[in-house]
Amino acid sequence: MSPRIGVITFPGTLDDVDACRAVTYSGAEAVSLWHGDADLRGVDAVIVPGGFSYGDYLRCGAIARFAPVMGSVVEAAGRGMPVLGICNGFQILCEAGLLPGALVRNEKLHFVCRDQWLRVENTTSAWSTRYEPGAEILVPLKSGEGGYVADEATLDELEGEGRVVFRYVDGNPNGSRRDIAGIRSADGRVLGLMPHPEHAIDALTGPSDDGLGVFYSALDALADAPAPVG
Amino acid sequence: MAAPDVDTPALDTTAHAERTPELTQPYRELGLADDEYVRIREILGRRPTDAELAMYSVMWSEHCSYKSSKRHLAYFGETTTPEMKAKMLAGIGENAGVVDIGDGWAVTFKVESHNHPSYVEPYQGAATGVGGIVRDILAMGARPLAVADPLRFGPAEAPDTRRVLPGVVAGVAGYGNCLGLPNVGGEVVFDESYAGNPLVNALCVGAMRTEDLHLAHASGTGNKIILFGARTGLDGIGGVSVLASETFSGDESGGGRKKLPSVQVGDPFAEKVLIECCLELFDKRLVVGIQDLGGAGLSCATSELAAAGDGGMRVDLDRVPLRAEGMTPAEILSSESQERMCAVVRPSDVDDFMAVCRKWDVLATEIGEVTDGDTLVVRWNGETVVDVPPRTVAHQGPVYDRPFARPKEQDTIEADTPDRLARPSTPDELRETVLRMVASPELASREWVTQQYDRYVRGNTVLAQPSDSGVVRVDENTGRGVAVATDCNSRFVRLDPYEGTRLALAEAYRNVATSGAMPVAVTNCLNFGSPHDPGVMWQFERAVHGLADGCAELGVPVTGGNVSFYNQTGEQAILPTPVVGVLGVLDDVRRRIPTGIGAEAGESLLLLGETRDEFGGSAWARVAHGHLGGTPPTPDLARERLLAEILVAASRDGLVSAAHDLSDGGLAQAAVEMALIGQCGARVVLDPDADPFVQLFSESAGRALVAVPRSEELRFTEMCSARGLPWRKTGVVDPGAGALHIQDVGDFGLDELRAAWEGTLPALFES
Amino acid sequence: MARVVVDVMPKPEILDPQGQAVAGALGRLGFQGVGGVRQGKHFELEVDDDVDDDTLARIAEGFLANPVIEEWTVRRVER
Amino acid sequence: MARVVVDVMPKPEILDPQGQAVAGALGRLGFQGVGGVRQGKHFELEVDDDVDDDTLARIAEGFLANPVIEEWTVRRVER
Ligand SMILES: Nc1ncnc2c1ncn2[C@@H]1O[C@H](COP(=O)(O)OP(=O)(O)O)[C@@H](O)[C@H]1O
Ligand SMILES: [Mg+2]
Repeated sequence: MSPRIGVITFPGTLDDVDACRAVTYSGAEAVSLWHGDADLRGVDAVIVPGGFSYGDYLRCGAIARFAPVMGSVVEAAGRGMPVLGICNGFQILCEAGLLPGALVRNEKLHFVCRDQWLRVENTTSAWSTRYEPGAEILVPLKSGEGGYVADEATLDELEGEGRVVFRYVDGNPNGSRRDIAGIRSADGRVLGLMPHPEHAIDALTGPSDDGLGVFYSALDALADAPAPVG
Repeated sequence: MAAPDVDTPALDTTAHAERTPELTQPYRELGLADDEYVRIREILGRRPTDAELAMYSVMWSEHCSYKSSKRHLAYFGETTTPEMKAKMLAGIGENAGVVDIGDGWAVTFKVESHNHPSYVEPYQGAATGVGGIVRDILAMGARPLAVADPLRFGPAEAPDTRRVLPGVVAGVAGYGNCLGLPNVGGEVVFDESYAGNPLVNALCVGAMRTEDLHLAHASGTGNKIILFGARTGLDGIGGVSVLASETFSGDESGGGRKKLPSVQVGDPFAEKVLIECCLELFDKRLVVGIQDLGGAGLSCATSELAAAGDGGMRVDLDRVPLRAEGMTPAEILSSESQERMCAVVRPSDVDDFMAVCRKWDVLATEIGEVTDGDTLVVRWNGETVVDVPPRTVAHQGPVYDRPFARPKEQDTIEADTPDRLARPSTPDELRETVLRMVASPELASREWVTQQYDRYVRGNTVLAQPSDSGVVRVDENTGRGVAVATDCNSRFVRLDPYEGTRLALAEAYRNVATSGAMPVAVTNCLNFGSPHDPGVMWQFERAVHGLADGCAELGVPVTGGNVSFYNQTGEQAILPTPVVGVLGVLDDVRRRIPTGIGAEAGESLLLLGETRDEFGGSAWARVAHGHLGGTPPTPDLARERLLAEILVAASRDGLVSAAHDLSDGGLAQAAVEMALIGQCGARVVLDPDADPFVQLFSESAGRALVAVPRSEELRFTEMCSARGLPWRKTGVVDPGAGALHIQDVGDFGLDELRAAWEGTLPALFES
Repeated sequence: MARVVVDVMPKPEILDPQGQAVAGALGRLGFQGVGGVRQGKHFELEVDDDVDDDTLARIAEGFLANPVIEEWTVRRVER
Repeated sequence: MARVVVDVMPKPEILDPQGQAVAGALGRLGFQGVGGVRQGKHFELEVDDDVDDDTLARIAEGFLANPVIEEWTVRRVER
C-alpha cells in the first residue's frame, strides 16, 4: 500500500491542490486534512501547504498555529512523523515552535514571484535524501514575508548541525539571513522552506521538475522508518 | 435649501411619501437630472422615498445604467451573426459572457475598470477592483481561474506616478495573490493623459461544466433570498450620505452623517473563503440564482435578481447584518461593502445552505423571499420603504442620445505625420536607437511589476508574463485550456478611433494566436473621457463600431464588456482607451508556443506578414521625438485571421518552437525579447533592398516572428506560401553567441540588452 | 533629538479586516472579555529638536497616513 | 470596558526595512531633520474591566507579538 500523506487546508490556504498533486505524482496517496479537525486520519506524513492562512492577518502563520489540527501535528512530529511546511506552512511551523526562527517581510518590501535557484546543503532530512549533496535545483519562490531570521547563536547552531537544508544561490531574493531558504528539525523529520517544490513537478507548469525529489525523499523515509502509529 | 418638514417621521416610508408629495428631495446631489427625477415620480405615481431615491440614483448612474453608451453598444448585438453566437452560452447583459470551449467545459471572462478609486487610494482601489471582477465571474457559477490587469499611468518619471503605480501594483498583488488566482497577463502603459486619472482595469477568467451555468435570476415564489459574506458598512455610500443629513444643504456641522469617502477597503481573505463557500454551494446544487454585490450593492443585487426573475421580491432590510451603527435603509441599500453575495435558495435547501456557510465561517442571513407579485418591496422593521417595479430600476433607466461629432483638431493631428521626423540611418544611430527603445519606460521589461504577482498558484499556469498571452489549463486530464490577452494602443486610437480599436482587437487576437490558441471570444473595457463632450462621444461611437466590425470580420463575438466614462483631469480627457480582451482555446496546452528562442538545437527565424513604412502613433515616434500624429498602421483583419490559423496549425503539428507577435517597437523589440526570454543569442539578417530603419521599427500590424526548427522549416514555409501568407527568413538562432547580432547594425551582448531592458522600472519605482 | 510617535489607525467607519481577525482568534484561543480590536501602524521617529509640530503633522497627514481611510495621532515622547 | 493599547515593535537587532524605507522617502520628500524611523503595529483592544494585567501580558507575548523578533508594550488608556 502506498503511503498516505496528509495535506492541511486552513481558511485561506492556496497551494493545497498543488501539494496534493505533487504527492500523487510521487506515487503516494494524498489525504485532505481540515484545520478545524484534530484527527490526522491515520496519515504517515503531513504537509502544511502555502497560502495566506487566515489572510496572514496579524503575522503570517500566527493564527493558524492555534488551529486544532496543529495540536495533532505538533504531537505527531514529536513522535517522529515527517512534516513538511512550504512557504506559509514554514511560517506556521516556526510560529508553532517546531522550527526555530521566524520569517519577516522581504527586504525590498514587496511580494516576489520568481524562479529561484537553490543549493541542497543537507541530504539527511526526511524530505531531502533523494538529492545529491550540493545539487542545485530550480524552484518557484513566491512570498512577501520570506526573510528568514534568527539570532546569531541559533543560526550558528543550525549551520553547525547541518540543519540548513536549502540555500538561495544566484542572489538572495528576500534578505534571509545567511541565504537560508529551508531548515530542518534536529531529528531531521520536520522541514520548512519558503520556495515551492510542489510547483516544480512538471516542466509544463513550473520551471523544472526538480521539486519532485522532496516528495520521493519522504516516500523513502517512510519505507525505511515508518512513522510510529499513535 | 429645504424647509424643515414638520411631518418628518424617523423613517421615510412609502405611506409617508404619499402624504408628503411636495417634500424637497436632494436628487441633484445624488446625481439625478431634473427630468430623471420627474420620470421616477411618474413611474411611482408619487415622490420616491429616501430609500427609493437612493436606489434609482445609483442604478441610473452612468456606471450602472450605461445611459450614454447603450445606444451605441446595441451595435454589438446587431453585428453578431448566429454563426458567431454558436458557442455563446450567455452574452452581453449577463454578469459575464460564457463560451463553450468543448469537452463539456464553459469559460467565462470579463474586464472591469476601477479607475477613480485607484487614484484616490491606489492600494485599496486596485485591490477592490480585482475583488469585484472575481465576484462577477463567481456569480456565473464558475471557478475563477486567473486574473490579468491592464494598467495605465501618467509619465513614468512623474512624482505622482511613483505614488500611484507602486500602490496599484501592490493592491493587485495583495488581493489577487491572497485569493490564490494566478495573474497571467496585463499591460503597463505610460502617458501624460493618465496622470490625474490612471486606468486600473482588471480581468478575470473562470471555468465551469456547461450544465452548471448559474444565471442571476430570482424565480420560484417562496424561494428565500440569502445575503452572505461580509457585514454591510458605510463603504462607498458617498453621495447617499446626504440623505442622512438633517438638511440637504450639505452642511456637515448638522447632526447628520458626514459625506463619506467612496473608497472601499477590501478583505481578500474574506473573499477567498467566500469563493470556496460558493463553489461548494454550487457543487451541492443549493442555489437557484446568484448575484454578486458590487457597485450599487444591494440596490443592484435585489433589483437585478427581481427584474430577471418571474416574480416579485420582498426584502427585510433590518435583517442585514451591519458593521456600522445607525445605518439608514438608504445607506444599507447603497453600501458598497465588499465580499458579499446574494443567493436565491429553495426553502428546503436553506438548512444545507447555512451549514456550508458555517463550515467556511461565512456569515449568511435570510433577508427576504421571492413573491408572486411583480414588485420589489423593501421593508424596515415591518414598514415599507421601497415598493417599485424592479425592471424600472434595473433595466429601464434613462437612455441618452448624446451629441457626437468629429472634432476639427482631428485634421490637424492627422496632417502632422511622422514623415517629418529625423530617422536614424547609420549603423551607430540604429544601434543607439535599439538600445534607447529597449530601455524606454514604454518598452522596458515589466518584470518589476509582474514579479509581485503569483503566477504559479493552483498549478495550471502554462504561460504567463512575459509571454504574448496567459495560458491556463482548464482540464487536467485532457489538457484543454484557454489563453487570454488584453491590448490597446491608445495612441493609435487617438489618431483614428475606428482603425485604432480594430488594431487593439487585432493585437489581442494575434497575441492569443501567437501562443497557439484559436481565438473564440472578445470582451472589452471602454475607458473614455466625458460623454458630455461631443468629441469624446465621437471617439466612443467610432471605437464601438471599429470593435464590432472587426469582430464580425474575424468571426469572434463580443460576449461582454464594461464602459468607464469621465476619465479626465479637468477638461483634459485621457487618450481614448478601449481595452480589448481576447480569449482563445487550446485543445491541449502542451502544444502552447513559448516566446523564448533556443529550445531546439537549430532554429531559423522567420518573419511572417508584411512590413510597411508605418510610424503614426509608434513607440519610436514617441520615444525618439515625443510625437503623436498622422494615421496609425492599417489593420488587415483577413490577414490576422490567416496568421492565426497558420500559427495554430503550426502549433498542432509542432512546426514552431517559439513565436512573438510584432507590436510596440516592431521587429527590433520582438527580436530582443525573444533572445532575452530564451537567454539565447541570434543573428538577424535584414532585407538588403529595404530601409533598415523601417524594417526594425515599423509597427505594421499582422506580423509575428517565429523560430522554426531547421527540420521543419520547409514544411512550415510551404504551408505559408500555399495559404498566401508572406514570410521571409530573417535570421538564425545562435545559442553559442551570447549576443544578438543585427546585420549592418551591430552586436548587442545579451548582458547589455538585459541591463537596458530590465533596469528601467526598478530604477524608477524601487523605494 | 526627540522621539516622536505617530499612530495611524483605520477610520472607525472603514473595514479593518486585520483587527477583526485578531478579535476572532482571541475568542477562539479562550481569552474572554476582549470586545473589539482595531489594528493600525505605530511609527517611532527620531527627529531633531527644531522640527516643529506643524512639520510633524504634515509628515503624518501627507505621508504616513492616507487621510481618506486613516486617522493619525502624533505625540512627542520624553526620554 | 477599558481601552488597552498594545504596541508591537521589531526588536532593535532585527532589520526593519519598512522603517528604513519610510526614512528614505521622508528625506527624498524634503523633510529635514528626521533621523531613524522604526515601524511596528498598534493594537487597540476594548476589554472588560476585570481582565487583569497578567492576561493582557499573555495576549501580547503569546499572540500579538512574536518574541523571536518583536517586543511589545501594553498600556491602559483613560477614556
Ligand atoms: N500589469 C501587468 N500584469 C500582468 N502582466 C503584465 C502586466 N503588464 C504587462 N504584463 C505582461 O508583460 C508582457 C509584456 O507586455 P506587453 O509588452 O504589453 O505585451 P504585448 O506587447 O505582447 O501585448 C506580457 O506577457 C504581459 O501580459
Ligand atoms: Mg505581444
